[in-house]
Order: sequence, then structure tokens, then C-alpha cells
Amino acid sequence: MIIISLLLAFISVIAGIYIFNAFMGKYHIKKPLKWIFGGYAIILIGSVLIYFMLPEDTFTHAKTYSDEEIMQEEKNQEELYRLALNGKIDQVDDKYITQQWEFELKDDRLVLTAPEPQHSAVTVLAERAGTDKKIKIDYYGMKRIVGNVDVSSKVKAPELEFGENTIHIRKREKVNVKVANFSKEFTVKQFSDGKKSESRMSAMMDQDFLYMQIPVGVEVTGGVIFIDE
Amino acid sequence: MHKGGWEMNVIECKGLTKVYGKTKALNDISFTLTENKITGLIGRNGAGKTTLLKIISGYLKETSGEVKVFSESPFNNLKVSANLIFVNEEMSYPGSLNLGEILKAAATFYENLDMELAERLMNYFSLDLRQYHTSLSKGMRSTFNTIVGISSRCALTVYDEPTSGMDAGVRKDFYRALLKDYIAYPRTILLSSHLLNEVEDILEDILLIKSGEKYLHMAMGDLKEYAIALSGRSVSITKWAEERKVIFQKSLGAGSSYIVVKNDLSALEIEQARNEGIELMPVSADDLCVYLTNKTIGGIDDVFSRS
Amino acid sequence: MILNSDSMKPIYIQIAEWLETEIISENINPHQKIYSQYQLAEMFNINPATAAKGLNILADEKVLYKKRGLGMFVTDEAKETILSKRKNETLKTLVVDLVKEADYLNVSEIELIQMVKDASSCIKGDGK
Amino acid sequence: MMYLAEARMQDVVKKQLQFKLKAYRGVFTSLIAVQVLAILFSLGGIGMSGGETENFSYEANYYSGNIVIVLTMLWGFITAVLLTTRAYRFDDFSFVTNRVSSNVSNIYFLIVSCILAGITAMLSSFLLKVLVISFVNTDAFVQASVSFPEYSTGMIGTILYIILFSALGYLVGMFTQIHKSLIVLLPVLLLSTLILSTGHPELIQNIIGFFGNENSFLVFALKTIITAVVLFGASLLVSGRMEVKQ
Repeated sequence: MIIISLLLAFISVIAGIYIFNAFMGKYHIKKPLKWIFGGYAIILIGSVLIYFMLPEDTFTHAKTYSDEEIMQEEKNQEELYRLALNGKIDQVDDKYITQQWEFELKDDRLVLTAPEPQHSAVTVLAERAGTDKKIKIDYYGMKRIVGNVDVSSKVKAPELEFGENTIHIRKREKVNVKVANFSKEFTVKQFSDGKKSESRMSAMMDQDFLYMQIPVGVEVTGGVIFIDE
Repeated sequence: MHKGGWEMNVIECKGLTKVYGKTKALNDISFTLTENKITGLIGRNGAGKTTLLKIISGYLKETSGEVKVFSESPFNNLKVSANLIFVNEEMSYPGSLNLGEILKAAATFYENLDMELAERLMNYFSLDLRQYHTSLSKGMRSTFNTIVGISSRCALTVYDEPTSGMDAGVRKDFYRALLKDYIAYPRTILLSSHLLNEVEDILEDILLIKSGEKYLHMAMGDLKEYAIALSGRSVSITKWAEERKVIFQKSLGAGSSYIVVKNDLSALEIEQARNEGIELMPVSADDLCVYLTNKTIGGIDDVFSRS
Repeated sequence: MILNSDSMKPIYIQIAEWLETEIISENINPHQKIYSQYQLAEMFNINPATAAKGLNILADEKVLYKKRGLGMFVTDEAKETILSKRKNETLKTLVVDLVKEADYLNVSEIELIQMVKDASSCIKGDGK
Repeated sequence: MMYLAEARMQDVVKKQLQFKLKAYRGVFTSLIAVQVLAILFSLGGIGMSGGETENFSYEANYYSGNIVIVLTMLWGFITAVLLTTRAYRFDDFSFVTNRVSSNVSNIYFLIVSCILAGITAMLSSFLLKVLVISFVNTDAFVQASVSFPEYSTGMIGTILYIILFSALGYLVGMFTQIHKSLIVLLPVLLLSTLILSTGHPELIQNIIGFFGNENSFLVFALKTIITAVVLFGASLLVSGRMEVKQ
């Protein structure tokens, strides 16, 4: 591999010498030359000026994540889901709750509908709690890191439609995130303090879920996973 | 011009030899050039003129012997380079500079350069300052090179076949321009040519080389008296030829011969020769150089004679 | 004037002769400054050293004299010197040629002298 | 005696440098061409990652001036080789020079060009950013914040890298000028050692690592400067064996 790339480098050097020779050697394009130099300088300086005049919020300042951090983050999320599933929701940090709903039932039954296919909607976990007809719903959104930037905010909570005894989980639009990441030039990075190399990985598992507190005795139809207590 | 009794040697060569592989381009050449003279370096093609000039100019290193320019070894010598300009066909300038810019650059290097003169000469020879060196015809390029050579007014100006490609009119003008500027600003000029007759008038000295060796080095005026031609009946000519070194000989048909010998005949001998019906004639410098540098004393005729 | 480089005469002799002619024809008079070697070099497109050689011949013959730092000047007797030199030289050459030709034609010396005398009296007679 | 001009080395070198900066303008044209080309290449991004789940897909494009810097280093190498070729050496000798002044002024010229090249290479990263922001449609432009001292150090580092490459190119060029056969021989020699050492790629990695893994700027600067001085010095020695204009 090294040999092939070096061979290519040699060939390009030799080709370069010939091209350069023809280019710079004995041609005399004088007048335009001044304009070329001047023009290039103006473009470069101009782009620096434009860069500094850009509005503050043009750039998201990236925290550089390492591969380990990304992996750790994914592990955390799995752990979090596992905890919830095992009925240890109280051990899960409230900061993950990004939206909350409350809903009062007319009868003792609840019909939960979601669009097909079922699994394209959000996972619904539920526990029995209380005896009144109030249902509490928390949405646990997970952190998503893409190209060294936290894009969690791009992922919206699912929309819920409430009927008399029904909750309909609206089909979510698929979220597409595109990120342009400007990395440090290698010559800058080499002498920077933060030496860890940035990760090209991302943490983006669909581990988000709705957590419902359903009163005891309410009959539930629909895709709800009751946690083991 | 300060011609005192004390003259500085601008160029000194002692036993100078240059070998390329197996061929000896120069063989044991020794001579001295004093300052402020125009010397012509004359020789056939391949005699080693260019090699000699390049060694003097510091472009080539001598194989053995000694060469001194301004009392210093010229090879790789900055002082020599600063006081010498070498004008030849191969002179190359960056393609990105036009003639005016080349002159300006030359002026920064050669402090004596007379820009006004250069521009007037350019104008006279219909060269445009905005032209590019590479786009000039061969003759025009030579003209430009010689303009740089004249106007830079270096203490030692070396021309190697400067007029190649020029037309006759330009050649004459160039030599006159060189002479006029030399009279105004005397300097040492070394000029190589294989055509002696176009330069002989402006030369003070002549250095003749043949097959890499110095043949003679003398004042131009003396060269005219160096040899004498004898012409007459072959019988009497043969007698004269036996006693001295014959430089050139040819048969004029019907029992007559023409020989050129070194002019060391005493007045008595001249008288005697005349009495024998031999006609004595001078030999032009140009012819003499051709004779001297011929491989055989008969010249091309020898090829055709089967005696 | 244009020099004849093909001529038998070296350039500096031709220069000297030209200067002599200038003096004889009184273009340059005694005690007048003569052309410098540089002026001559320019006029004839020759090396100044060659021109100087021509001037030096005339100086040797006392046609010119040097004033230090000022150049060369024509002497009082320049014209006469040149004229007598020319007489001597031209005549001598002619006589030599005459003798040679006579020898070639088998004319004896006595015969030749007689011929000269005849010619002389003839010309003088004409002159009267 | 005609007055002889003094020729002080430093004056001559200075004049030659000025002359070369003017005469070899083509070097800067090729620099611009190389950098513009590199910027165009860089606009496509130097890397990309993407992924998709049921509800989420992402695409991350990575941009940086690395290609510009690397191609500029290559430019430094080629330019240095070119300066050792006959055409350029002969141009020198039409005016006052000797071998040392010619080489020293070439080296100064290379250093000046490399400084300029390093500055423009680093500045072109801003141009790249502005171009990406104007023409690439994304949800977020992410950048690692770079402090001014960090950036300046990076710029000097870039310049040192380019100088290092041009010093190498100058020596390689000088070698090939000594003998034409070295043009073929040198790459062949290098390649064969590489092929023979395939079992031990440590050599190349060590060389790259010697400079590339040096995180202390001062030590890096010291390493590159000393190496460049050694390479340039070797070129001077090599050129001492050459005659001009045969």
C-alpha cells in the first residue's frame, strides 16, 4: 500500500515538474499575472474578513468526542433503557425527560394506537401507578452525537393525540441531520493541547422511549411494554 | 586612458590545460593580457576559443595550469564575476522578464551600466523594451546580448562570436559602437571570432589558437608584417622554401609557385629574391590566419593533389 | 576617407600618410594641434593603438612634437620634411623600378644614364 | 586602471534575491494554481461518515485545509527541484554570481516562497469555510475552536513543513543535476529500498513520526530547522562539484 502510494507520489512529482516547467518557464503572461496575484490575495483576505463578520451562531462549537467517549455514551444509553425496563426508572436522571404530558381517562380502559409498522414509532414502557384516572407520560429523549456535535435537539418528541380513552402516537417524520464539520488542520492539531483525535463515530441509537404511569385496573390495548416490578 | 609605464595584467594564463574526457580542448596555453586593450581571439571552429573564454569567465574550471583574472582565480569568483561580462549565444534570461526588465536587472548587478546608452542602442537597432528575449530572432537576440555587453561597461568584456546571426549592417554598427564606447570608456575587451577581417581594424592585439594551443600572440600591426609571400618560377621558389619554414604553398600551374614564409628576410635577401625574378607580396592578416591554422601547408588543395 | 585594409600598407602607415597629406595641403598648419589618437580611431574606425602608431611615426620623423598633457602639434618644418621624404622615397622607388626594367630589357647602365639625361633635357627644354 | 567594482557576498545575494523574486514570478502562479486546485478538491470534503436508524439518519462531512497544505508541500518540493535545473542555473550566470551566492540566493528565495506559501495555505482554510458555508446545505456547521496562538503556531508549523520539503527537493534536484542518470537511479534506489523493507515499514513510519508525532512546537521547530539546514548544506556541497555552461 505504502509502495503504491509512493509510486503515485513519484509519478505525480515528475508530471508536476513537467507541467510546472511548461507553466512557469518560458511563457510570459505578464499583465494578467499581477491580477492573478492581487486577485488571490484579495480573495484570501476577503474570506478572512467575511469569516470574522459571520453571525455568532453560524457555527456550532464542537466538543471533540473521542471514540471511547462515543462508545461510553452508547453504553450509558443502553444502561438507561435497561434500568427503565427493570423498573428502576427512579435511577434515571430526569434531565433525559424532554417532554411530559398528563391525560385523564373517561373509562377504565386505554387504547393506544400507533402507525404501522409498529416499531417505527417510539417504544412505550408503562408501569402501574395510582388509582385515579390520570395517566402521566414522560418522554425520555436520548443524546445523539454526530460528527462531534450534539444534535439531540434535532430529534423531537413524538406527537400524541388524545381522544376520550385513546392515545394515538403520531407517525414521526424521519429526522435527517447533515453536519459540516471543519476539522483542525493537521499542523494545527499537532501542537494543540487537546491531542485526542476526533471521532468519526456517532452515538445515535433509537433508545428513546415514552414512559407511562397507568392507573391500576385500567385495561390497556396496544403496544405497551409493562415493566417487571 | 592612463597608459603609464605600469600596466596591470588583466588576464594571465600559465600552462592552461583543459581536458574533456579524453580530448584536450586546451593544451598548455600561456599568455598575458594587459589592461585596456582590445584583443581578438582567433581560431578555427573547435580550436578551443569558447573553452578558453569560459575558463576566463569562471564558468569552467581548468584541468591544470594556472589562470588569473584581475590577479584572482576566476572559477567561482565573485569579484571576477562582478567585473566581467561574458556575452555569447547561450546567454539566457528568465522568460518572465521583458528586455527592459532584463536591462534594469543588469543595472543592479553591473554598477557601471549606462542605461541611457543601452536604451539608445536598443532604439537604434529597433528593439522594443517590451519584447521578450525568447521571442527574438537569433540575430536580434545577439544584438540585444551585445547591447548588454557594451552598456554594462565591465572592466573585462568577453565576447564569444558576438555577431552570429546578425546581418552585415548590424555587425558593422556593432563593432563601431563597441569601438566608440571603448574610446570613451577604455576597458579590456576580449573578442573571439573566426572571421578576422570583420574585426581586425578595431583590434590592438591578436591571439591565435590552433587545436587548443596558442599559436601566436602579437600586436595586430605586427601581424601584417609577420609573413611574406613569394611568387615566381617553381625552381627558384623551391630553393627559398628549403631554407625556411613554409606557412603555405600552392602551385600556380605552368612551373610557377606561391609560398608564404615568415618575414625574416634581410634587405639583402629581399634584393636577391627580386633579382631572381621573385615577386614579394604582403599577406593579408585574414589570409595569414587561415594559412596558419590550416592542418597542412597546402590547405584544401592537398586533398586533391596526388603526387 | 576610407582605409584600404586589403592594401599592402599597414593601417598605421596609411594613417601617417593621410596626416602628411593634411599637412602638405595646409589643412593643419605648424603649431596647430593635430588629431588625437582617439579622434583618428573614431574617424577611421580603428583601434586607438593603431592610430597612435601612425602618430608616433610622424613624431619620430619630427613632423609632430609632443606637448605633455596637451597632445601632438605640427612642427615648423613639417611640410618640408614631408616633401623631402616623399621626394626621396618616391623617386628612389621609381629609380629602382627603372633599373630593374632596364636590366630585364638588357639595357646597359650607360645607355640608361643617357636616356635619363635625354629625358631631363627634353623636359627642361619644354619648360623653357 | 579601470575602477574595479567591489563584490560583497551579502550584497550580491541580496540583489540576486530581488532579481529572482521578480524573475521567477511563475513560481507564484503555480502556487496559486496548486492551491486553487486543492481548495476545489477540499470542497468535496476530506471525509464523510453517515448512518441511519428507523427514525434518524445523519451525514457528517469533514472539511479541512489538509489537502491544501499537503499539495503546497509537494509544490515546495517541485519548485526546489526546478530551481536546480539548467535553465534556472544559467539565468543566474548571465549576471554577477558565483556558485555560493547563486545557491544561497536560491535558498533565500525558496524560504521566502515557502513562507508565502504557508501563509496562503493557512488563509485558504478561511476561504474554504466561507465557500462551504455559502454553497453546502447542512443543518450545522461545526468547528473546533482554534485560539489565535494555536492558529499562529499551526501556520509556522505549516511553513516549516513546506521548507522541509523544499530543502529535500533542492538536494534531490542538485543530485540529479550532477549526473543525469540519477534522475532514474534515485527513485529506483528509493523504491527498491522500500520494497525490500516492506517487512519493516518502521523506517518510513519513524521518519514521518519523527516530525509528525512531535507535539512540542519548539522541539518540532528545532528538528525541522536543523534538518533543512543539513539538507541545504548538503546541496551546497554537491553543487560545488558542478561546472556551469558546458
